[in-house]
Amino acid sequence: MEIALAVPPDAVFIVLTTITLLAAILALQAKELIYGAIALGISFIGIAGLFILLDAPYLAMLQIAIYVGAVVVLILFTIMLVRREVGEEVVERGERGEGAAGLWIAGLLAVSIAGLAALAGPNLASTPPAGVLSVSELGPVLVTDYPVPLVILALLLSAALLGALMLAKVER
Amino acid sequence: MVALVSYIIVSAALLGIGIYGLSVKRNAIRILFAVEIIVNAANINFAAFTRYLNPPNVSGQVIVFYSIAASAMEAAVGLALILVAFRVNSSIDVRKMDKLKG
Amino acid sequence: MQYYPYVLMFVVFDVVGMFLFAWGISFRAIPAADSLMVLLFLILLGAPLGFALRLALRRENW
Amino acid sequence: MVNVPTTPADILPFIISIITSHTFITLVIFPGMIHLMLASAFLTWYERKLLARIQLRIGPLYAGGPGGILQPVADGVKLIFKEVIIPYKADRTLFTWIPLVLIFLGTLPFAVIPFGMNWVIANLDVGLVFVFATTSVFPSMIIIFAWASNSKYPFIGGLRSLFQQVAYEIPMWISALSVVMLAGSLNLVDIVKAQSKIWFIIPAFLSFIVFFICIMAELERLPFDLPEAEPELVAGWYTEASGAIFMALFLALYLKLYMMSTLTTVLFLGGWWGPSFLPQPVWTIIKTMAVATAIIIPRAIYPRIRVDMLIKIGWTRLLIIALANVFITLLVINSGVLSAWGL
Repeated sequence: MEIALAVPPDAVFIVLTTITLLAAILALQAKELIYGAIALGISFIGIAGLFILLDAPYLAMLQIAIYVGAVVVLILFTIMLVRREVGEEVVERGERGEGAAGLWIAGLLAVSIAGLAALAGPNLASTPPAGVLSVSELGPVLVTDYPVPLVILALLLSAALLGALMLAKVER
Repeated sequence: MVALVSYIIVSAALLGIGIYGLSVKRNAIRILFAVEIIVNAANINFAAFTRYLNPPNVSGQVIVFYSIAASAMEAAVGLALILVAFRVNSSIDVRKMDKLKG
Repeated sequence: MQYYPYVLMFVVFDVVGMFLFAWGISFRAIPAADSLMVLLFLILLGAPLGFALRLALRRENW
Repeated sequence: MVNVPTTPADILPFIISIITSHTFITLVIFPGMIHLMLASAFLTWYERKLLARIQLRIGPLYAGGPGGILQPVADGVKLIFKEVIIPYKADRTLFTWIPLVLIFLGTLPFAVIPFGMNWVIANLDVGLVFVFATTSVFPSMIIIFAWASNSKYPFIGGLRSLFQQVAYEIPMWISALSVVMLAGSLNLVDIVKAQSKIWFIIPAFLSFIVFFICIMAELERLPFDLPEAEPELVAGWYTEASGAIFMALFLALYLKLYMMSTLTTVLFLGGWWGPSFLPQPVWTIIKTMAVATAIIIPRAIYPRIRVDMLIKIGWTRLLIIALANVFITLLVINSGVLSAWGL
């Protein structure tokens, strides 16, 4: 006998969204930089969950492996190298006013985009069309349809690797 | 089912959080966090729109692939820059990075 | 600090690995000429890998 | 689908139907929780006993059962009742939560690892990448734990562990790529099904070697156990852990050992395939135990290598071999040698 684990996608969506947004805010506001990095990782995991809801499981795994597995490690490592700064989030005079201004700009932008989207809402699809995106479709599209970006990506990766190494190298 | 609009609203909220961090924070690593959050907001949109196309198409997912790769590289170079700035200035406060010569 | 370059290389090759997996699942469905593109991708990455290893293995750089 | 009970008389049949359902059994009993706890407890005893026998000692003896097999239970009881000492100025939240997260991460991959044709919890299409994504979260958790204990030896051990896992993760993935190319799928069930005629250890022998060395390094086993080098670093990144926290970390490490052995079995040793006089899960477990033995034995034999040598080997040798192996696999598949086995 089989028990269907039927959780409504709406509930999953709401939970994931809450986690993602709260963790993103925490990433910017946590006192310790390390907590910020962990919150950033949690936020990325929430976004990976959104990708799973959007039928892109490979993308979700990519997100976890690259962001949580690699970028967060690099960030933690850098934080530990510049350790003297850890714990002292610079709060000086004037930050208050700037904070309010930044909040205004960001809020205005977000509200306007969301408002536009909500206005256009009736014209947008409310249910995803039928049809499944399978993992094995990704490879042919990646290689056959977009071969030039692949080569450019190789150049980008090499440039980033060499650039970062030459930057971090000690000058003598 | 979840409507496309809700994904756009989530992504707009993430973008707002990112812009706020970008404009207010002084710690260089926090600014990097903000940039990553903005990139992720864009990625959600790509994945959502490509799913709601009729018929669904994987091209949007491929764009997210490249976007994730590019932002990982951006984090690598950005953190190397932060290391250099720390070595030169012994601080990662962006307001103090006002020397034109190391 | 001595091992910082390896962490950088990890980030780069993480990305490469994920791309290779996406190609590897369905490479039977991909024409051979297009698979050459992936080989080109790998070969293009070989040169900076060698250079990065040379930089990383020199103790006085770090 | 089960109807939710409305009258009190229906509750007992409802509970029985839940307990006997396939989902519940796979989730809780067989590839799930109870089996994992038993297996990792068994592995702690097995490792001690095996090492003792190799070194001509007797090993655990008095805890009851044949050969002291109840030793893990005694250890567990002892560790739970010991005082948990959290170092002064350590980060209490992270210090207590990270071990739980590590156990969770150790159990998560078993959701997609098949023990038999139907003995799998979730038949994901991206199973292999799921396993890799979960294992790639380990290093950051370890470095955070090492940082949270706010002490020098754990921090050095944590950094070493980070470099080591980071250096060996990439060759591991890329050597597993040749299996994916042979099977044409990331679904672990499909990968095992593709091995019904020939185990992948034969066409992909080179990648098996690379993969095996890499999992030894990922698991921090000798000769790669630098993160917990006793003469130098007391006990590595978990030096400060005590009592229940130590038990949780230990459990997570053994779960990881079990997970990696199972993964090797599934990817290279044909998973559940074997003569049919034994049921499928038994074959998986037998092969897994063989792999675990092969991972444990070097601990009694080999000395440990230096940290710079370790990282150099990982990046200059194994990565190059793994990349070259992709080309070799490509040639082997295109040459059609394997068509006799339906690959």
